[in-house]
Amino acid sequence: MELKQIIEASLFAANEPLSIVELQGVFLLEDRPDKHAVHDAIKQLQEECLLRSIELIEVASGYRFQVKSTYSPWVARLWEEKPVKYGRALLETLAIIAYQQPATRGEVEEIRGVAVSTNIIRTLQEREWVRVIGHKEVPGRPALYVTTKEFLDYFNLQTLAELPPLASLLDIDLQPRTNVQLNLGDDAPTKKDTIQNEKKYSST
Amino acid sequence: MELKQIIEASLFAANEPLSIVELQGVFLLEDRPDKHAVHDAIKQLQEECLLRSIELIEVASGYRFQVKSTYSPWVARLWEEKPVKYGRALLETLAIIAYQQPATRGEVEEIRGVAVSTNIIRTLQEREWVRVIGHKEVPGRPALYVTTKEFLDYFNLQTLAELPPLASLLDIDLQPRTNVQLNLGDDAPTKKDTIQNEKKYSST
Amino acid sequence: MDNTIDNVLPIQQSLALVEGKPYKDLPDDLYIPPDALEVFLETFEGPLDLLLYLIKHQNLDILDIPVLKITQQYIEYIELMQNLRMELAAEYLVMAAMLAEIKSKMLLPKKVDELDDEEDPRAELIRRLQEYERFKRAADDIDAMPRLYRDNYLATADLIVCKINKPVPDVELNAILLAFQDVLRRAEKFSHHQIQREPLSVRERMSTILLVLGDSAQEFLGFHSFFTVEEGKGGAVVTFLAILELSKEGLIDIIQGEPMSDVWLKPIID
Repeated sequence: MELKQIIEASLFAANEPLSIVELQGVFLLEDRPDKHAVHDAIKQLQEECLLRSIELIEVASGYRFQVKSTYSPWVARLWEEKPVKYGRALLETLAIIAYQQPATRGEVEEIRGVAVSTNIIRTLQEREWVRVIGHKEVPGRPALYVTTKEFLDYFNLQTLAELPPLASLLDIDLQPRTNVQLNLGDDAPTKKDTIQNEKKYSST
Repeated sequence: MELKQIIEASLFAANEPLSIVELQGVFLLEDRPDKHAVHDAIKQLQEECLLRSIELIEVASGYRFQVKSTYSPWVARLWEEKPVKYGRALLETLAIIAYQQPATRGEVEEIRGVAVSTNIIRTLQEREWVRVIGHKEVPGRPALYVTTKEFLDYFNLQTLAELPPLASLLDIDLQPRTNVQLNLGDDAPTKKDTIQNEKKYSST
Repeated sequence: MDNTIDNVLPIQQSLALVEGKPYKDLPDDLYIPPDALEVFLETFEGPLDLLLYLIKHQNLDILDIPVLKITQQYIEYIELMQNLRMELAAEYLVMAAMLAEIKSKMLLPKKVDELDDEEDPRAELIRRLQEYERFKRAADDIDAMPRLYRDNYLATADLIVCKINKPVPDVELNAILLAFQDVLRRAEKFSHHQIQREPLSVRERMSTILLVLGDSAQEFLGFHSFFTVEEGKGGAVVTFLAILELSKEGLIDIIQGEPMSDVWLKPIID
C-alpha cells in the first residue's frame, strides 16, 4: 500500500481540509511517515493533477482537493434547478422545537423515539428557522434550540400562540379527505437528508 | 475544454451519484454530448483509476467516485466515531424486505418469529433504505415495504439482482424415523418444498 | 432465587457457554448475576433463533429434528427464564406450546389409514426454521457487503467559486402540523413520553426571556423587564408562568432579595 495513495484516499474522503498532522494520524504509530514524506506525497499528487479537472491546494487549515474554477460553469449546472422536499424527520423536528422550545436535541429525540441527524438541525439553522439560544447546564451541555422570527414570518404568524394549541391539535382534521394513502407515500422521507450524516446515527 | 474532464469535475463535485442524463445536463444544449460519448468518457476515467486509490463505480442511481475499500482502514481513522454497527434485528428485517419485497411488517414477523419493533422500521425508513409503496388490501391494510435506490447505492449495487443469492430451501423430505416404537416407519409422509420460489425482483 | 436453582438443575445440554465450554450443571454455590441470563436471552432474536441455536449446537439435522429432545431443552430454557422472573416475549411461550403440541402428536399412535394424508407434525416447524435460517444468513451476507462510510467513502472535491444559490424547499404550515400530529399520536401510544401542554404563549415567552438574558450585558434582569404595560395582566401572567417553567427546567435562577421586593432572573445557560 503506497503512502501517496493512502493520502490521496484520505483527502478525497475527508470533506474538509486536512493538515499534515491529521494526514499522519491515519497511519498507525509503527508506520507513521514523517512530515517530509507526507509533504513529498502531496507534491506528487499535485503534479498528477496538472492535466485533470481537480487541483490539490493548501488552505489555512490544510490541504484539500477542489474542482478547478475553469470547470465551474458546467459543474454549477448540477445545482441549478429543483428544490428538494424536506423529509418527514425534518418537519417533525421543527414541529417539536416549535411547540416545546427551548428544547435540546435529546428532548427532540426522546419525543420522536429516534436519533435526529445533525444535518437536519443544520438545515433548520441554515434556513434560519431555528437557532441556538444557549446550552443547558447538564452533562454534555447540549444546545437549546428555539424558533426564530424568520420562522414566524415564513409561516405568516405573529406569535407562536397562533399555532393550534397542543391540546386541540389531535382533534383537528388536517388530513385532506381524499387520497390518504397516496399522501403517506409522499411523506416518505426525501432523498439526501440523511446520507451524509450516516455516522451520527446509532443503530437500534 | 475536454468532455472527460468536465464529467470528472462534475462527479467529484456532486456528492451523490450522477446518472448519464444528469451528466449530459451540465452541458448547454448546443454542445450536449450524446450518451455514447458520456459513456466513453466514463470508461476512460475508470481506466485511469486503476492505479489510484479511488474508483468510479456505477450504482443504482448513477456513477460516483469512491475510495476503494482497501483504503478504509486508514481513511476510517479520520473520524473518531466508529461506523455504525447494525443490530441483527435490523439486518434481518432489511434482508427479508430486500428479498421478499413488497413485504408487510406481518410477513417479516412471520419469518422471524418475533415482533418487529416500530423503531427498526422507522430507522430503515429514515436511512431511506426502505419505503412504503402502498397498502395491502387485507384487513388492517398493512403497509407494503420495498427497498429504495438509496439502499442499492449504499451497498454499491446497481440492481437487486446483485444481492448475494438467497440460500435455497432444502426439500423437507422427512427421513424415516428410527424410533421404532412410534412406528411412523417408512410410510412417514413427505412434504416437498412448498415455499414459493423467490419472486422476480424489480428495482425501484 | 435460591429455591429456583433446584428446578433449574435438570437442564441437560449446555446451560451456558463459558469461554466456549458448555456448562451442564449449575454448581450449588454458583452465583448467577441477575442479568446474565437476560443477556443470554437477548442474544437470541426470538424463539426460532433459540431453536436454531439448540439444533446447530448439537449438530442435529434440521430436516430430522428429534422433537422430544429439542422440546425438552427448549422448555427448560423457558422455565429457567421464568424461574428467574425474567420477562419473556410472548412469542417464546407460543413456541413452547407449539412444540408441546408437536410432541404430543408424535407420541400419539396412528391409525394405519391416516398415515398417507397426514403430514409429519414437524413439517411446519421445519419449514419455518429453514425459512428463518436462510434470511438470517442473508442478513449476514448483507452485513458483509461493502457499504458506504464503513468500507467505502465518497471521493469528493469541493467546488469553490460559485456555490449557486440553491433554491430552498417551500413548506406549508399544514405539513408541520401534520408531522406534529403524528408525533403526538405516536407519543400517546407510548405514553411514557410525556409531552407537556403549556400554552404556546408561555413557550414563546420562555424563549424570549432566554434570548434577552443571553444578550444582556448585565448578570441579572428584573422580572418587570420581560413584559410591557400594554400587555396588561395577561402579559404578566404569561411571563410569570414562563419563568416558573424555566426555573423548573433548570435554565434560570430566580432571585428575590426579600418578600414583596423585585424578582431578578439570572440565566444558568450560556
